[in-house]
Amino acid sequence: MKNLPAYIVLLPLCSALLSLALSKIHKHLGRDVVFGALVGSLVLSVVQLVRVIQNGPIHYIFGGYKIPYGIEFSVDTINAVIVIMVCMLGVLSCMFAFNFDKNGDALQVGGAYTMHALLVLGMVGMTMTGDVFNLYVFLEITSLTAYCLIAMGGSRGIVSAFRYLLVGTVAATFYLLGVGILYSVTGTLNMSDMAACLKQGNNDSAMLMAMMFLISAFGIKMALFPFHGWQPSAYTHAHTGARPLIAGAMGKIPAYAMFRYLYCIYGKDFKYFRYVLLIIGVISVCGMIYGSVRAMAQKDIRKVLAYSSVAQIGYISLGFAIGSPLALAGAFLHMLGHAFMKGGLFFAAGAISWKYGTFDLNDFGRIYKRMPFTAGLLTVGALSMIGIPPTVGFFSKWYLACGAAQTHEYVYIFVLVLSSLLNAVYFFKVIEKVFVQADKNRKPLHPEGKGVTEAPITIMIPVVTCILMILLLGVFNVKVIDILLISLKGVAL
Amino acid sequence: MMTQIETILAGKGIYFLTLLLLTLGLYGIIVSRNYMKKLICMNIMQVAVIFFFLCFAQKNSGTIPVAMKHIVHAVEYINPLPHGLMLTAIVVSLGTTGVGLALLTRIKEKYGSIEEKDIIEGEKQFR
Amino acid sequence: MILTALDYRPGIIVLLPLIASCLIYVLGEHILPNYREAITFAAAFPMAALVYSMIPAALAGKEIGFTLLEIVKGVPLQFSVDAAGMIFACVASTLWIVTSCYSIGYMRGHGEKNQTGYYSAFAMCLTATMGLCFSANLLTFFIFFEVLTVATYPLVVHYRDEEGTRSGRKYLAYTLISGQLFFAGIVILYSFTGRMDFVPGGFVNTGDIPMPWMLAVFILMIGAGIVKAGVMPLHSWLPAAMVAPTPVSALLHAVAVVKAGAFCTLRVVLYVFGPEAARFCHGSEILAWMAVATILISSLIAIRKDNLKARLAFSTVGQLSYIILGIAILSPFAATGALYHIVAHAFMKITLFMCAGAIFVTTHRKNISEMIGIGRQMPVTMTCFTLASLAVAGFPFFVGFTSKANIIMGAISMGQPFFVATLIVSALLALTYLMPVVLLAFKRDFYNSQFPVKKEANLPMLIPIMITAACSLILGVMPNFGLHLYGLAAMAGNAIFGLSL
Amino acid sequence: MRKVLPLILIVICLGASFVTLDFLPEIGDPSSKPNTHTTDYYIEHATTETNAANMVTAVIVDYRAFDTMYETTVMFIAGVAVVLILASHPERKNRIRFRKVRKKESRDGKPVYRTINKEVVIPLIEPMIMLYAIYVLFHGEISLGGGFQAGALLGMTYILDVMVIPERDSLIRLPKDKSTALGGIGTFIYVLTGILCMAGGGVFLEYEKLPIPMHALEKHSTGMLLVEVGVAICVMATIITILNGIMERVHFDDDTD
Repeated sequence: MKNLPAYIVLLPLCSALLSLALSKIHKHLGRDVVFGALVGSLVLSVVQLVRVIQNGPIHYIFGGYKIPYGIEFSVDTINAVIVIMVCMLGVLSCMFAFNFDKNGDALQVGGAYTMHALLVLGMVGMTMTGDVFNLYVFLEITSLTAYCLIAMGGSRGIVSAFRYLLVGTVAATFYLLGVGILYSVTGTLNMSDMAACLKQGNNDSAMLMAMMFLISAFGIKMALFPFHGWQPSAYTHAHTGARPLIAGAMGKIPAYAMFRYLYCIYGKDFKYFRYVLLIIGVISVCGMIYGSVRAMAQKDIRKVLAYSSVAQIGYISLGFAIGSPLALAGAFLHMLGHAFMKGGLFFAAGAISWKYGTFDLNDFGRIYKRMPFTAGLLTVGALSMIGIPPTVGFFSKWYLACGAAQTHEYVYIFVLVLSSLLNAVYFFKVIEKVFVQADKNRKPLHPEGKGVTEAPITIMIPVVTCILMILLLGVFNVKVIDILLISLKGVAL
Repeated sequence: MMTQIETILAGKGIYFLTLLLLTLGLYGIIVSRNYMKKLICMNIMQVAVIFFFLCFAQKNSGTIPVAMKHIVHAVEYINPLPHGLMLTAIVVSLGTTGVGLALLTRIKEKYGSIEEKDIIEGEKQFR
Repeated sequence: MILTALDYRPGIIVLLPLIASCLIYVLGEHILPNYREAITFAAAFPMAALVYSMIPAALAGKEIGFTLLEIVKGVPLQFSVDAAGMIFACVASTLWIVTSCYSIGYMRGHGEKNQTGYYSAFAMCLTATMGLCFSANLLTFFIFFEVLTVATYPLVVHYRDEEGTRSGRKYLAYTLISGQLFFAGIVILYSFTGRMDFVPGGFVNTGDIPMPWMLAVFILMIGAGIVKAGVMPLHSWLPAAMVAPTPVSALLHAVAVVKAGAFCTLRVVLYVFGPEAARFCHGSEILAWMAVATILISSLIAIRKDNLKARLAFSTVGQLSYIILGIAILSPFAATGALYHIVAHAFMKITLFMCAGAIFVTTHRKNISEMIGIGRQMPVTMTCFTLASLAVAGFPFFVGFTSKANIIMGAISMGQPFFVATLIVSALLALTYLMPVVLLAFKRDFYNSQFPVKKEANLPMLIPIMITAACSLILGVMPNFGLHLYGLAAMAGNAIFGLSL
Repeated sequence: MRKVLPLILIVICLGASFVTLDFLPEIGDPSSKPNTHTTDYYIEHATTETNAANMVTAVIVDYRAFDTMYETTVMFIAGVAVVLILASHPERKNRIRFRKVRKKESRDGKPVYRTINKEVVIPLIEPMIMLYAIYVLFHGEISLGGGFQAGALLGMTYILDVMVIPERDSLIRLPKDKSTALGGIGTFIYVLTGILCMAGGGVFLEYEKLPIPMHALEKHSTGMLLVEVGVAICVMATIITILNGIMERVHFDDDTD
């Protein structure tokens, strides 16, 4: 069991590599293997979390070399939790994607699931790795698979993917530049070693410069406010089967990486730390408001959700900007919660488009009569986005606000309030459409056969799981926060 | 004065050049209206960073990092690590460029052009 | 709150309507309406019984309840029973039965659509209300407060039409904004004091929070309460919500929502800040003057309304401000009166609304000017209406008198003659806007022309009306009848101000 | 405006880079941090620990082999992505057609010898390139070379084969579905090497624990070789895949035909 972290990344990797070969045997064999591997990763990641809680952080060094020389996976409670989140969303969206691969040939089906598994792998790897350059490689795996999955969404998908490719490569280049600067003053690539080296030397200006590059790199990748330009069209036009995963998890992982740099590598001893936090705080606040305002004007549910992601990512980075343990825990809780909210809302949107082939909000009139669970998910997800208890959105907001109050940054509390009110404006619009607006004549694309009243079981499982996760994460948030705080205590302000 | 400039240029001038290359690439990405040109500029950026990394590997009077019997000191070999890293970076940039070109091919097919304004115009016909 | 005895009854009480709500939502369309309504009653009767069973303990001053789990770091989700919560719980659980019964008559008599959603959301409102009653700390309270906000929304937009949508939006705008500000207030308060639990007499010391902040927090926190209670500059959602079916209005105005607002104000002012801190930061003065203004202005507006439900709505706005005023006077008598007015107003106003609904279902008339002579057709209904109107005006031997007398005594004891005058004037105004309805209804000249035959509403509607009208009379004569509600109110009032009985 | 703003950006960046010059190490300074902190270890221990004279190879396929595994995966992804974006359902008019090689059999009745006869030369060159590729592959850890280069060379032979003489059937046919699968399998060989190490009781990619009866240093060499073979296959397959991808086209759901 000592190879646990390795197994978690190897399972999806192997399944992805063999998926195309297996697809030649049978069209769906590759996809089933990928699904099985993702489930395996999920189980293992849960085991890993249990072990991390019991025995403390895991440091797994590939090749068995000493620490700054080999590549290390360092798993503490925070990233163990995030890995579970990614794997879970990966499994759910893989299951969900079963319904959207009907008219591809073996190559396309196998290729799509290859990309799917590799996207999960890239995100898991980015979360667990303890090596700055390894992070870059995983970042590129994540990006390349994402470009491909977005491009598979159709004619607008390719343009969105191309724009994302340009911007994403700029981000990767900036990241590499930041790493280069840090490498030039420390000579190491291992994160913990780098943190130790940076504490010794007087490298403040180099660190500040690197941090500027890193913030813009991760800002682009997580679609933080001034860098979000690629995001709405990419989320909107991605392949329907992959959209929940892309929108749900992809923005969070660079955010976690940013946290890693801010708090684990730089730490509070960094001379300009306050200024950096202030910058992040300001852009998060702008993003929270801007994203919500833009989301109000949209008529396409995908666009609404995409712009709302711009706002919600702001919550996470706001937590980083506040920096007290509770606020950081709140940011991570929001990361987990938002993955299921946004993923879930895209599951719901996907379910509706599976059934009626539409994403237009105006076609959603009283859809709850035909699809009660989907409507339930839309409602629960929307309430969670606004921050109504007992959904997880409220509790993450609570911790963020408490953290802000602890550090006496009351402005942030009011920004949170304002942002959730703005969220309410457009999410209640969605709820209004779903429950109140008059019925439109919608023709189901798929006949309602026996047993299939709402959508096939592979769509319903993700939908119901997301509802449950939003509520359970909300009600039992203290357990999550306790787990997160084990690792956060050492690094927070 | 001149000698000062000379030492700075000799010691650190190359960084200036790589950063110049980087900013040129960035400028190109922002300014050019042709997607192919954007892709080329993106490549320029990547190359700039690769140069930037390789600068750290240089050692005065160092030789290539292949172990030889008569050279024993670490000082005499140049730094192998950035070279290894940049091999990865090159492969990544190759992959990115490949995907980008494939996308461009498709865009050209779909929209009949790779000029930004034509594409924006063409996007309206798809949902 | 420090609990003296572990008791899971509050939790079960909260859980019952929640289960009912979920069952109705999931099964509602697939089972017969009779079974659906049976679910409601299956939850309502045991719930009421459980609430009543806790009265002895509450009267004995025992703090019973339990901690469910830690809902956020450092703050538990805790339920406990105290006198003030008990009063509200008694009222809500009793009136749920009554309103459910009435709803059946109304909904069927009127052939409404979306009944499943209606009953489901109704039960959800009761969950939230019961949670509010038994919350032992601010966060638990806030959670149920927000649930109530959301659960009421489907009721407001019940008709799914243009107007309903518009008032739904208005309702949400008011309640969500105030709710979020409440949230901010709680967070800031928590960061300063580190405490959350309700204590009779409050836990905020005057030195805990620097002065400008203290007032700001006070205003943020009472904001949510006074919006829900419809205090004047923030009342306009309430008349707009009148588009909903009458049982909903009855619920909104008499049982759950507005009372929750008043109860919220009570908890914040008297159980969080406490009389001293509230007086210290001048928050109570602001609150009192707002209430006074509301009482007078709303009564004046009510006189001019022709639509019966609108008139009653403005009457509600005024009556709720009695409670707010009672709280803001900060004296034991006034607090007792305010608490008892929750009971009083519930019974009076629900009678009036149900009468209005009965008239609407039977004759399809909404406006007072069309109801001249209706007393002939519906004598029982109109008699009940008369009783309730007198109670609202505060006639002796009616339930409204007891509470108002207490508030007036409180105002006198605090040396506030203006408040006393306001209360008396408003009683007269109440007579002015309610008596014409009664007088017109029994106008003999029109008996035969418009309403020739005697035709009451159906029984499920009539019986609740009679019960509540009878209650408002009986409780006026014997304030402690049955549930010892007055005793509870007095207990709460004394506990807040640290007096022993 | 569109041109001015970026210009300002450039000026700012260049200004910032002047500041940057301040703390970056001097070029060629042997005592700078990146040249000492970890590098010394690599240089001093590469030969003794990994049995590879080429330190760059030692770094990329032994010390940081995990990175290289994903680097190979990136290649594989690029190949699959190109195929997914471009492949299948060729639209006739959009297919890239290679110009028909006009056979200049003769001019004025005489054979033309002015250019090299491709049909003769290519079959001659191809085996040599392949041989060279294999040499590069097997000598990667000793001298300059490695899997990437070998794979590129192997792919090159295929490209030469297909592009220069498109009419002729090449030695091996690798249509896109096979070549993508092959790319996956190539990378899988790499992964399998690591898994074998785990099977031998070590951590992932700990070559010393390979379950084969060998000397520790020899195990390192064997591990590296296996890994390089995997890389070479993947790179070759990817190059072929990209070629295949360019030659055919994808069918999207909203395509008109």
